[in-house]
Amino acid sequence: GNSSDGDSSSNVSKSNTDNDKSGKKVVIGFSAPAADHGWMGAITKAAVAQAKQYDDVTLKVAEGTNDVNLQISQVETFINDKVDAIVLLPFDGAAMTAVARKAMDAGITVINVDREFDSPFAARTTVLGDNYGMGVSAGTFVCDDAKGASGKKVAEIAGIDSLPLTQERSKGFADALKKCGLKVDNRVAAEFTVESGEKAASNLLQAAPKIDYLWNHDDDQGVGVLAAIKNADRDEFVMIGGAGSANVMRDIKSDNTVLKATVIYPSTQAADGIKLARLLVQGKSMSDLSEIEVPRQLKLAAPVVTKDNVDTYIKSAFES
Amino acid sequence: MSASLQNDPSLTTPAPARGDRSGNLGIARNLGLVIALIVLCIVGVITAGDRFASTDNMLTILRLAAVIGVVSIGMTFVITGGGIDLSVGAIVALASIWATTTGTQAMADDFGWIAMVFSAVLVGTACGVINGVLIAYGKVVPFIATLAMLASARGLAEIIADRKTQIIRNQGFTDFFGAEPLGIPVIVIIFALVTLAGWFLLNRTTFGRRTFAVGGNPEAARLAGIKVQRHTVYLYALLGSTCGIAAVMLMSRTTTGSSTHGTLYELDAIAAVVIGGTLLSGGRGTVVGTLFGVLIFTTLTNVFTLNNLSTSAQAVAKGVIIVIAVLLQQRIANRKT
Amino acid sequence: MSASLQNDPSLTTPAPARGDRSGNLGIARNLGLVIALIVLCIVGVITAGDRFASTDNMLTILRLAAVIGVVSIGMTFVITGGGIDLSVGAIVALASIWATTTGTQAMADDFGWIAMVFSAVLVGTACGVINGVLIAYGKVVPFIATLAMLASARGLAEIIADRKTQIIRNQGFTDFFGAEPLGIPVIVIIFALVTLAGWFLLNRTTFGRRTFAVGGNPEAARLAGIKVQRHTVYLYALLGSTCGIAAVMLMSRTTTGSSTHGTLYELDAIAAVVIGGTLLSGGRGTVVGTLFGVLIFTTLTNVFTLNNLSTSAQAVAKGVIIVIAVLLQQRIANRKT
Amino acid sequence: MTPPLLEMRGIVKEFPGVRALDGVDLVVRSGEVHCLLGQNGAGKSTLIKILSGAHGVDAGSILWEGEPVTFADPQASLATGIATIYQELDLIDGLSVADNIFLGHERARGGITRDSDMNRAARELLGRLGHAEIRPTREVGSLSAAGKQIVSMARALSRNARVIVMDEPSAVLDPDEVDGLSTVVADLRSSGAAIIYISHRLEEIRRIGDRLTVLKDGRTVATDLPARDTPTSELITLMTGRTVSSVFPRRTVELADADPLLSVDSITRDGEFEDVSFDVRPGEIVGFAGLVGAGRSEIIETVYGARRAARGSVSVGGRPLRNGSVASAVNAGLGLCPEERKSQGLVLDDAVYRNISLASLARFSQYGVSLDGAERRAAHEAARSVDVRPDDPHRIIRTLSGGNQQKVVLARWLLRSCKVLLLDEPTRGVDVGARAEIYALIRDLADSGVALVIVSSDIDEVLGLSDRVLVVADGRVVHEGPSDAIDASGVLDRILAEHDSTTPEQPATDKKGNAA
Ligand SMILES: Nc1ncnc2c1ncn2[C@@H]1O[C@H](COP(=O)(O)OP(=O)(O)OP(=O)(O)O)[C@@H](O)[C@H]1O
Ligand SMILES: Nc1ncnc2c1ncn2[C@@H]1O[C@H](COP(=O)(O)OP(=O)(O)OP(=O)(O)O)[C@@H](O)[C@H]1O
Ligand SMILES: [Mg+2]
Ligand SMILES: [Mg+2]
Repeated sequence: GNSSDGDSSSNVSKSNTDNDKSGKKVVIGFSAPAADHGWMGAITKAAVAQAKQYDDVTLKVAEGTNDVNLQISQVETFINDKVDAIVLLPFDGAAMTAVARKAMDAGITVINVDREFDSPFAARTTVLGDNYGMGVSAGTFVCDDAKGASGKKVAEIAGIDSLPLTQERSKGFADALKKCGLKVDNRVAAEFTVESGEKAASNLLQAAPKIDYLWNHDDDQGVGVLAAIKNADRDEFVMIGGAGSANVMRDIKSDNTVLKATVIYPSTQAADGIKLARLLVQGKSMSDLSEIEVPRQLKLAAPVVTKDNVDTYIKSAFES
Repeated sequence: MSASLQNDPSLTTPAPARGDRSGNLGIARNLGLVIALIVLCIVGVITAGDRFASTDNMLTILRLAAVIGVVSIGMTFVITGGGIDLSVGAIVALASIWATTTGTQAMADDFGWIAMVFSAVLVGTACGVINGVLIAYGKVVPFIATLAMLASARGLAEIIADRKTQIIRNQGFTDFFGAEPLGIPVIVIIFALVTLAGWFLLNRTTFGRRTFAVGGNPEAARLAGIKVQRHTVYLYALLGSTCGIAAVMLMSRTTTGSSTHGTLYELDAIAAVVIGGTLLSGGRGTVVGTLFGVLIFTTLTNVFTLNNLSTSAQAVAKGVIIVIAVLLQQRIANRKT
Repeated sequence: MSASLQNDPSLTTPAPARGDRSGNLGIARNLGLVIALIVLCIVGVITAGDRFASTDNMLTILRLAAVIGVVSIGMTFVITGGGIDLSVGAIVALASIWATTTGTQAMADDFGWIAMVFSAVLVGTACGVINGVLIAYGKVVPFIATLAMLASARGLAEIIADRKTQIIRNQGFTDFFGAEPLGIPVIVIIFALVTLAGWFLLNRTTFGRRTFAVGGNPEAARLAGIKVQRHTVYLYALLGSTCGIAAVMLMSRTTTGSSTHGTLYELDAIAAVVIGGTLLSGGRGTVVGTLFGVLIFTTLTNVFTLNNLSTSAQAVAKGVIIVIAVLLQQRIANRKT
Repeated sequence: MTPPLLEMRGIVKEFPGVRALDGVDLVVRSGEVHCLLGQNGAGKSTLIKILSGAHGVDAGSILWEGEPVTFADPQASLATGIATIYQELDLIDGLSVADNIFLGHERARGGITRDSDMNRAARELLGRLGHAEIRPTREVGSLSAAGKQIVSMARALSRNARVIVMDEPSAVLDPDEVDGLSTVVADLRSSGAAIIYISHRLEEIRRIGDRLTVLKDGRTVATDLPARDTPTSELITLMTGRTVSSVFPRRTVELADADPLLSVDSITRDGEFEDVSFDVRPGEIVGFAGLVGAGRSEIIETVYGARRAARGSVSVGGRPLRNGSVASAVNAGLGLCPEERKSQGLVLDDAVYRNISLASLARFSQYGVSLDGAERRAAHEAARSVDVRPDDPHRIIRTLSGGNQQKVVLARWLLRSCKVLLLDEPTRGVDVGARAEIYALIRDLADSGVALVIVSSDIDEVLGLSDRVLVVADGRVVHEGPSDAIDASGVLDRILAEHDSTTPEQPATDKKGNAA
């Protein structure tokens, strides 16, 4: 993310329908975990940028936090403020369910983003990235590339291990590998940050003298992983990224690193959340669909980006 | 003299409240905090008007303060006793997990939700005892002993929960702690009770007196016939049990137990205690001060949220405000003496 | 007696090495650490064989130790001087961001990469000075002052970087710090130099002697005609500059500057220093001990990863091992006296 | 005539709550030993702290050779040529003896210390003080009070100042050491330096001093008195405003020959003391005489369980105590008034009454809830009985004068009604008037059936108070007998005899040395 002007407006989408015409004023509260890594930072930025597109939307952004207790009180504050809608990316979906329900009961439209509540009544609509799917996509890519050759060594650098989403990604990856008789030989967890990626990778590369495939859950920590790979000058394997940052897409495009592909995990989820919140409050529908009502759940796909299709995705990629 | 603040505070700082009783000094000490809090509230009203001043918002602040508040009260004892505990957050996590395992919840279905409360407090106390024994008898530096507990407890919590968030099914539990008799949330009531009990224990009982002595001059306490080591264990056990209570409160708030609960509580709690006027070097502590410390921090966050500042800006502002508050307090206390 | 360990160690613990000079005690003190490290290595060899014993792996361990190591050396001075600094991680982040802004990088293109190094160290030192002044002259408790700096510095870093990871384009920079003269990575060499300098400064100069005095008994130091406040500022400035150096090393490792760099360095550094035998209450500190402390922690993680343990298991094991190591050390030190 | 070397005029110092100095004048000429007298809390230490730049001054002026000077900080004073030995030892435990001596003016080239240089110089200074046995590389923390006192003196000498201030240097020293001290002071004087000397021991002042100034309640009540031939009674009246009979109260009730209450059976701690046995009957006072470092403190600390005995046993009323357990000693009714008030006795940042009641908390509580009123009243009572000044139970100990702090420690143990009371240097730094009252109290305790053990470096005090005296030298009891059958010189002879029979170097010190 060197280019400071590479701002997130590239992530703002228009539906070129009368839906974008301004309507009744909408106050939306937004709360997300601490932006302690690139993707989460991008999420917030995209949401803010999206809201700026509409002159009828006022967005209240609460302090990003990893303390559920604090995030709950932020939602409580939104309820006190009687906002029209809340776009909520919970630090922990289950933990935020109760308060989200309270908001719904108070007649506020709650949009659940990325980390799912454990009750259908807690949100009007849920926008999800497909974490399990991410793992599957990465695993399938490996299988296809390995062309059935067995005995390939596969390594994995996960994100924050204590998050459910990390568990899902790893599960998807393992399941997909199983299909072609491969398994994860070495696994380390980082913290989604460049530094932690570098640390974890340096140790991993020692632990595994020879690797054929390496999946790294997050492209921001991936910058560190690549640095570590360079420090250890290793290049005998193919690396797959995750989330799909602009840096990584450029690397894939230029094709001069071990990084050959990345699995997109949309950083526009919150932005979409804002869009939907506005539509719902204004009683509009998603005119792109024949369905009149905004659907209850959107699961965004987790496509694999390679040299061949990078150009189609690079413009919507986030600057980590 | 930084050093002196660590070793021999009274050389630079005006003697802070030894107990909350000790006459004008005590007031002078807390006066700074009171003013800081009032200023904060004024800012809140100016910037957010009724959105800040509303009863709902006040209750929101108190609810937020309750959990970390209970931990901070316990922390006040340990720090006054000359120790420190970095493992509080991890203990909260472990307790919340332990109290929400399928096993415990099954028990709760038979014996009522009290079983969950019981096991949470029990686990918390147990961890505290381990800390205390390592420190008092094993002579491990508190910082290291509790750092080790921090790592172990969280790790254990993750293993037990298999990193899954454990949802509480027991309706009785959520109903009881979710209730709001006379419009006051139960967890706020718990916070109030714990604070009162803490104040009484520290300022009106021999236990409290021993705590001051042990923190102020352990050797003198020992020669005066106080069982310093045993008392140290009690102090950490006490903190552990407050962590257990905090875990229960957090469980009721989130309707879950999770290995990620209580992240960074150690910093928040210690900060609240120290800003309250308790000395990290031990021998002086004030429960009332801690209460103010907690309220100041939570109100700060609340005011920020109401004015939706960007997260980064909030961080910067927070830092600056803390320093200003403390400097202000210094001046006032100095004037008073 | 936890308390006594906080207040007056010599009552309970065998007087630890004041400097690394002071005879057999010094050795006894570090002997525990040496043994702990050796045991770790043996475990490493048994469980991971050549994967552990290889030169590559040794270099990996040293590379990992280097960054936090440099910070820990600086931290040794502040803690020996009776202070504490929670803001080191944030300072590293801010320095790394500052040194990699498009502005600085443009400068680097004109004046060479030294411009980046220079600005990183400058920013670090500046932050340190602010800490020092707040603590020494503003009389803000070190814990609070540096906690505020932690919040502000990270927030500022995020604002400057707009939360983006700033990639270093300057080839000269990456080449220089990436180099490995005689197979030894430059950053490892830097670590070695900083350690040597630190040892010399603490044990062979009046500055070091006064650091012990200021930490051990600030009032006595003042009466002896030492400018305690100014010295305190120097100590935090020193730590700040080492943070700047660490930032440069981290930048070269990751080829980036980021507001997330240095997360939780405060805990790691303090832990390394304390386990090394420096007293949190000030007055006694050892650079060699800190070096061992850092190596032990890094080797631990390395061995874990080689055996690819789950993160949770690692946490639990880490906690247990730390305690055992310290207890072991206690016994040895006690036997020696 | 040339102006006096140093002149302090109308010095005023206010502390929150007290006016410590209220217009004090002091004139010191070069080549004289000027003694400063006054009750505890009179303002002596405060005055010299102002002179040394440790405290700022609220009003008044300081003239140096007639020129007005201001001492903003200790440096200024040191630079002018004033070195101070403070009453509360001001050394850094973690640093070596040499480092402490040269702290602030280290021998260094370009910031790099020259340790061998400093060690040599330190050895030479300590030699001058007759304590060559204290090794310059030894950690100061491992020295006893006396050892530290010596080091502080060496440090003052190292500054070769023109005025050397000594605030109660002899408080922790025994007669032997005091002789050494007086010779040192003599050469200093003859070398043209001026010495300001503070002490509560009048006989000492007669020996060492030339002129004296008396302070009372922060005012100069008399100055320019000849130190040698001003009658004691006059001095005491000047200081206290009343007449005090400093003679030791004779016992009134006859000592019943009951079974021993405390019996110590051949306890030993290697390197400190060997095979010490003694009994104390109810109502009896047993005194321990000896030179500093003899190990008397170690002995009674071991009896109290604060140190674990290697061999031997202690029993109270026939029931043996658990070795190394203060708790069991306290339960059996023992009390120890420790030697070092700061490190072992006081919670400095706590109030006077809370310090006094610390050992009796159980007595002032019901079901663990403290009965604050009763506690404060009783503590205040005890404080009055030993005459703690100012008479304010809420004062923070740190703000009390040295002697008054000592009284607080003593009061703690008078309040706790013990069956056996061990007193280590009970009157260290206490002024003449208060001392007499304390002697009376001790006597009353004994008469009421309490068994007492008293350790003191003031041999007359030991002999005067106790029924039986044990003379300790190098950790061995070299004499035991009724105290009226021996006099001070007799005690010293016994000790010296012991010393001659052993090596000249203090064995105790030597052992400590190896330990450090
Ligand atoms: N830091 C302080 N704060 C408040 N009061 C103080 C402080 N230092 C001394 N005082 C008060 O000043 C008065 C004089 O104290 P000072 O120590 O000078 O007495 P002193 O003559 O040295 O007594 P002693 O013979 O016991 O040493 C005492 O009443 C004491 O309580
Ligand atoms: N003047 C001194 N120089 C060096 N070391 C000393 C000196 N005085 C005491 N020590 C050390 O301290 C130890 C105990 O001394 P301490 O003063 O407690 O003995 P003591 O007989 O109780 O003397 P007192 O109670 O009169 O101070 C001795 O074993 C000795 O090693
Ligand atoms: Mg005095
Ligand atoms: Mg003694």
